[in-house]
Amino acid sequence: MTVWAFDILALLALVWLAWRAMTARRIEVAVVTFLPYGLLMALVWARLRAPDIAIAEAAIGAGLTTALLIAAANRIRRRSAYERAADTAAASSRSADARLGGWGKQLVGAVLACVVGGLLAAAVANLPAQQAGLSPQVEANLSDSGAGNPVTAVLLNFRGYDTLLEIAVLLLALIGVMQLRRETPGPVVSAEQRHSLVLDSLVHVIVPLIVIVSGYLLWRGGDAPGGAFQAGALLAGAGVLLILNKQARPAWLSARVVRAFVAAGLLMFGGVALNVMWTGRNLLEYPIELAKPLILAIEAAATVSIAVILTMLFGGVLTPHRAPSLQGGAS
Amino acid sequence: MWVDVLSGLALVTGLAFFVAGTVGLIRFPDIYTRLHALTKADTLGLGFVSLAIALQSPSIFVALKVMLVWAVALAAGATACNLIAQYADRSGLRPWERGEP
Amino acid sequence: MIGVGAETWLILCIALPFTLAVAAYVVGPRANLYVAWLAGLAIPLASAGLCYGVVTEGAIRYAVGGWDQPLGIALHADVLSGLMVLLSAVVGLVTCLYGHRYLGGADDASSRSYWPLWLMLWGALNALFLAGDAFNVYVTLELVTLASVGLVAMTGKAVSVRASFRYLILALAGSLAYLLGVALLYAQHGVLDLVMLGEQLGTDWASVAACAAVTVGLILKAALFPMHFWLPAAHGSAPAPVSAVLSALVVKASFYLVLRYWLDVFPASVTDVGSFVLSGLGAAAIIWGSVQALRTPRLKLLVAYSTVAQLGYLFLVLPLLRDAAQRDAVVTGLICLALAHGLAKAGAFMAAGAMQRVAGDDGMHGLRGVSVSTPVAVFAFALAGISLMGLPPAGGFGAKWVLLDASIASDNWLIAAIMLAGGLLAAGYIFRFIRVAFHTEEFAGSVVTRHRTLEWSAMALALAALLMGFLVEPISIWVANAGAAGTTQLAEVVP
Amino acid sequence: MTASVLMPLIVLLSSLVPAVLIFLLPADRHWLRGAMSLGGATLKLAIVAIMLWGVFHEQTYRLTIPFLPGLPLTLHADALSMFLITLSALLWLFTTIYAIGYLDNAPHRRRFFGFFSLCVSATVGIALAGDLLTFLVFYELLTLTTYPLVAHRGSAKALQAARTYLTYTLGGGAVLLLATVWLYHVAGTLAFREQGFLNGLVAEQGPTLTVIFFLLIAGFGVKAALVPLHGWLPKAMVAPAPVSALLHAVAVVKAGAFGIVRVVSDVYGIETSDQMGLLLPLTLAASFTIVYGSVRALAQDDLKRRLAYSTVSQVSYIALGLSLGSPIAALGGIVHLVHQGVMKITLFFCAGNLAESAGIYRVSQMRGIGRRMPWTMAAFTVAAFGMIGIPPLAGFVSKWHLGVGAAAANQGWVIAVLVTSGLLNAAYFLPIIHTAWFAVENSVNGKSDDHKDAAEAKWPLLAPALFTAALSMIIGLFATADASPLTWATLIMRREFGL
Amino acid sequence: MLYAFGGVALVCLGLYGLVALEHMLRRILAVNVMGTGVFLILIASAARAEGAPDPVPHAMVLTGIVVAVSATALAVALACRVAEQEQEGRPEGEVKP
Repeated sequence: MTVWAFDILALLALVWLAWRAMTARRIEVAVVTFLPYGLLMALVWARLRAPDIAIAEAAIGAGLTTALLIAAANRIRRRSAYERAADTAAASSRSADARLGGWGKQLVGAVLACVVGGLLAAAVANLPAQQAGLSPQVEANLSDSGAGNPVTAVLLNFRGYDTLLEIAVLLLALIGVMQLRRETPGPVVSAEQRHSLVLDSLVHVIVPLIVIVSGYLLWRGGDAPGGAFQAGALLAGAGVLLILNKQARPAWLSARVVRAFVAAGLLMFGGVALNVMWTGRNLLEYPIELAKPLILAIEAAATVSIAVILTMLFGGVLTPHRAPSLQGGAS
Repeated sequence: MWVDVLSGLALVTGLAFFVAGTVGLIRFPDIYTRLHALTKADTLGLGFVSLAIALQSPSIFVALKVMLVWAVALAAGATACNLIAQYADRSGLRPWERGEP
Repeated sequence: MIGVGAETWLILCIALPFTLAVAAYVVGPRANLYVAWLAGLAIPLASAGLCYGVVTEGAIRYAVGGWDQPLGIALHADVLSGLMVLLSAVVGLVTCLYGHRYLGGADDASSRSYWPLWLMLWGALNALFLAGDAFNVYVTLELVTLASVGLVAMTGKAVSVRASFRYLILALAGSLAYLLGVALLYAQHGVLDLVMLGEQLGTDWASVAACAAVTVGLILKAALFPMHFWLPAAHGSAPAPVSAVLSALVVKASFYLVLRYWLDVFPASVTDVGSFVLSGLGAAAIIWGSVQALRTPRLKLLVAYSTVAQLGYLFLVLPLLRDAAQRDAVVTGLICLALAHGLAKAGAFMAAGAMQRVAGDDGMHGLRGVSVSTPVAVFAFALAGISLMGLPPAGGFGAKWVLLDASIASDNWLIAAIMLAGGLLAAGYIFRFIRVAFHTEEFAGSVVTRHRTLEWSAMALALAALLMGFLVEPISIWVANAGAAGTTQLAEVVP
Repeated sequence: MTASVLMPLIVLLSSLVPAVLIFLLPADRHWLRGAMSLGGATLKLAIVAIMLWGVFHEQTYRLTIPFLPGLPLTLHADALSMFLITLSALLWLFTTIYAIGYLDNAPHRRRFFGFFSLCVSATVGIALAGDLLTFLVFYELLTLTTYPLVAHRGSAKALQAARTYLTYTLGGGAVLLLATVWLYHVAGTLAFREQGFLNGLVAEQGPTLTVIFFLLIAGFGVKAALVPLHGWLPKAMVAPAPVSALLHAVAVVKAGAFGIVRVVSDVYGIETSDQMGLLLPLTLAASFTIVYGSVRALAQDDLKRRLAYSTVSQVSYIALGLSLGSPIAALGGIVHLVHQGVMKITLFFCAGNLAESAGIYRVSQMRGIGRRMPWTMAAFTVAAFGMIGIPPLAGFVSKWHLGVGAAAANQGWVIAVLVTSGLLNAAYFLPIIHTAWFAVENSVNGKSDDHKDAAEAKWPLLAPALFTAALSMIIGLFATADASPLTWATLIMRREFGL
Repeated sequence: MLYAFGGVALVCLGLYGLVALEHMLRRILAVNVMGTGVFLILIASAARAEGAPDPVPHAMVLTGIVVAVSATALAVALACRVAEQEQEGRPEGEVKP
């Protein structure tokens, strides 16, 4: 009974937050609403016995996505404020508060949503009550997979190919974001946030802690919830903090080294995937006795790459120009 | 048995702080006071809830981990509060004074 | 090919482009020349090897990680996917040449991302064509989307950035619709392997809803009318080699998936009504796209609208697939149409790019008399146009012939009529440009700077499209053989 | 690779290869380009001569190239195809010479000669097509390759005319494609066979075959300029004279007419189509076109337009002959394929000479030009007389057989059509001839008002005209000789009707 | 299964937002909401069975989350660029589709 009450409450809150996140009058509010939405979502994942997803959602879905959106909202708003000062007439034509499209669009959207919703609900309602899916197969082969956590086994062994391509997705997004930055600093550059002593000390304490925790998540991921994505996302959080705190990039972290870090996960994963083929195996077919160390190596490299890429994605959105100090880079 | 009673007590106390913090968030007149309600009351509430969970946890390590979570939340909350207050101050927001709406 | 099994080629088709892409990213622009050459030589070789293997030895199933289905992911190569890989190889080879010349001179820093993005796109396309797993398809779709969006936004011009944003949002919505379908399929059937799904699908709610979701998601990405609105701006504003790849391959990838699903996974779940709805949309696309192409003031937009129209054909004939007697013929026709359009459209965009380079702009007015300055490009455009119009001996003609035959055989006269009308409309917009190019008025652009590589790249593709007509018969034989061996359709059709 | 395979290939390549080389050649290599064009033309003529001899002796020339599923491209030389191919090979040589002279110092010559050669390749393909699909392929290629020639001048008017041309021909092509696919679906084959390949299907598929027949005729009728599908032809007059000559005499119009001949005789078979009652509508359409074209020609002052309407009229003689269902009339129709070509090309050469040397475009400008340009006008007169049907010139031979055939087929009214047309021909040609030879120039101070002070055209322009004029006289005079078109047409008829 | 219906609701909400909203960031948010809805359906259906839930959908959703954040980052970067270019008022050859 109480569980039901929690479920219904959580779902109602989710829907309400989602609605607010899209349609809150001020865009800043809308964007910030995505944070509790993501956190609640993480709670729901935990409730649905999906702790791996809960961690990832909290770090990536709620944390990083919201950070990206806030940075963007800031950038867009800052520009319009600048614009307003220069020319009020021009700015008012395209105010950020024109939330909804015309009546036509709203009507179409509503009708579409209702129709799709009806169909989907019918489909969901008619799903079989029991469907074990692939868990029997996963269970049966878990001992050969080199990972004790079934999710990790699926991610890095049974369906490792998906994960390999997924790291490529990250790399693609990074290239896409980075190429959009300009050569020269934009006319208005963020200088609002002065160096904060409190933040500084927090960073000094918390970044090493994050590094330890993510190492722990990575190590533990083989047998319990956690793994490369969660660890990488956490590390990226540290990276975001460093960027926000305007930490200078260490000298040894040249652009090429950063690129090497970025590519490390893909290279390691792809290298392992291809190199097992020399012994007549299929792509990604780890020898059983080597499966555990190989997976760990892949995960370690992937963690570094994911962390660096996510950090740089944030950095790329936050700072629209190619400036040497803010190109990101986790420790 | 004693442990259950203690953790229940801690949970209720924590909840009370949360309620107080939330009421403060809604009712207080300006950003500084709201921050005050939020960071102090809620952090304390979280501490009690963490304590409750720690008492229920199967091993001492889990209990320590839970407390570590609280410590991190404490640090993060304090820093965030400081940053927001600083920003508000720099933006020229004056603290509320009695008599104002 | 000697010594190397088709399975190795299969892996190389996917691994090579990704490896080179990462290399290009890590090393940076200094490696561009080597990467271009290596990619242009090695990937087409692997693709040809794969295609040869598929044609001679039949379809290949490859268990990634050595895990059998349904637990592991299968790669699947048959005639359909083999030929699509080959198409990307041919277009890709020329794109490497063209792209190197097109961007080589520009020291615009944004062009440094061209090679990693484009090679990733190539690899993603190959991975998509060879995927045999519903969720793996989703990942490859996203790879294709992000790479395409990155390429469209490459120049950083306002028009293209805006277009790429819209493209990204729409493509994401499409991917999510697709993923929704996959979620329903998995929830109902508990497998992700396409063959197994094909065996299990029925007329239950979840299967039918999944069919709808997958199809809607894919046609959104394939820019079927009325979901085409993002395409012209994106394809028209990208740099020419990118436009070529987008129009020739990327939208084709989504169409390939529609075909794959409708052939192998959905037959038991979809109804004739569904296929006629798609067919009607296809017809509308042909007419709408052509009319827009007849009106647009820019050459590249004209070519982009032509893509909208030509994609219509692919969906127009879907109802014919429901007639078992015509199935092989329709599959042949669709493959040929997709290949011919891919080659011709890439050629047309490259030709347009070469002309744009000379004229400085792709406005129709500025291109008056451009045949004086870039005769080869104009000729290539015209040759590509022959295929788009469906005139002999081009691939477009062969495909149209086969499809007309099939539509007459199954008494779908309206489909036949629309196909013919579409050809005439295509002639309208192709010759609309030829008229401009032949204009005697003095050409306003530069006559000095000719870009022979650009022009002849376009010519090579246009010639390939023109001569593709002679491949129709072999393709029909391969399809028939595969059909007889039960391998075009991954699974038997459940009555 | 035996001669039987090689010959059709060489005939095809003898213009295709020069075309490609011309495109690749730098634009200013005029001599080399001319040499290649002429060399190709000569080679083609030589091969055609050999093939003529071979076909006469029942040698088969057959080349198949795999193309569509179950439908290879087939190049096959039978008596009928040799007829058209000889005509085009011969006239191509003359037209090339003429064009080299005509376009001396004109811009875009590379493009012109390239497409010119391609155009002839397409015509050769049409002539040699062994089935309807092959025919269709080359028929459409002909459309495409003639477009740049019609649009060659690049003026607004030329582009407009080319657009009209394209609209008509591509529309016709689409109809043809539909009809061909449908026919293939019904009959399962498309290979031309003497006396047709549909005999067995008439009972079952009669109505369908009737519809297909009219679709096919409509498709070919566009290029054959059957009224009301003729609209493009007069407009296409803006093209340079060699192109007009090509369109009217060798390639385009002939391709349409030839298509009708193929459909009637080798797809349906004359007898079968007669039994199905398909021929009478064709006779009516052809008769109407003949009269209509002539009437319209009367009213044209523009010389080339007048000639164009004359073509509309004259080409329908071919269809008329085939449609009467009698062997003699068919003989007349088929032989007119060559006769009309030779005569009409002469007329266009002459019109080109007048325009080029004297700046004459209209009939009313031609006063007294015969004295200034006697050779040109002599050639013109011969060809015009031939067109009217004055014995013993070529036109008479065709018309005679048509008349006799009509009588044999009990279609007496057709003779009336022929006579009317002959009179109308006279009515629009004789005034031209009269004006040219006997009218006095309007001159002020010895300077002509009507035209530039012109001497005779230069020899590359004159020689082809004189030669074709002479040819039209010879093939009329010696119509019964062993090597004459008439004899060859008789051979066709013998094989066609199984006589 | 309650959560699966919640997922359906989120999908619909996202869909409505995608069609009806104009602000670029809001559309990005709408896509994200739609995505979480799809994930929710997947995970809810994986949790139907008693005992340990099916790990395959979990892996799929983890992949999906990473894909979503990648796409969001790119979309956000594009949106910023579009907004800046709009405000700089330099429409370079506006193309109307």
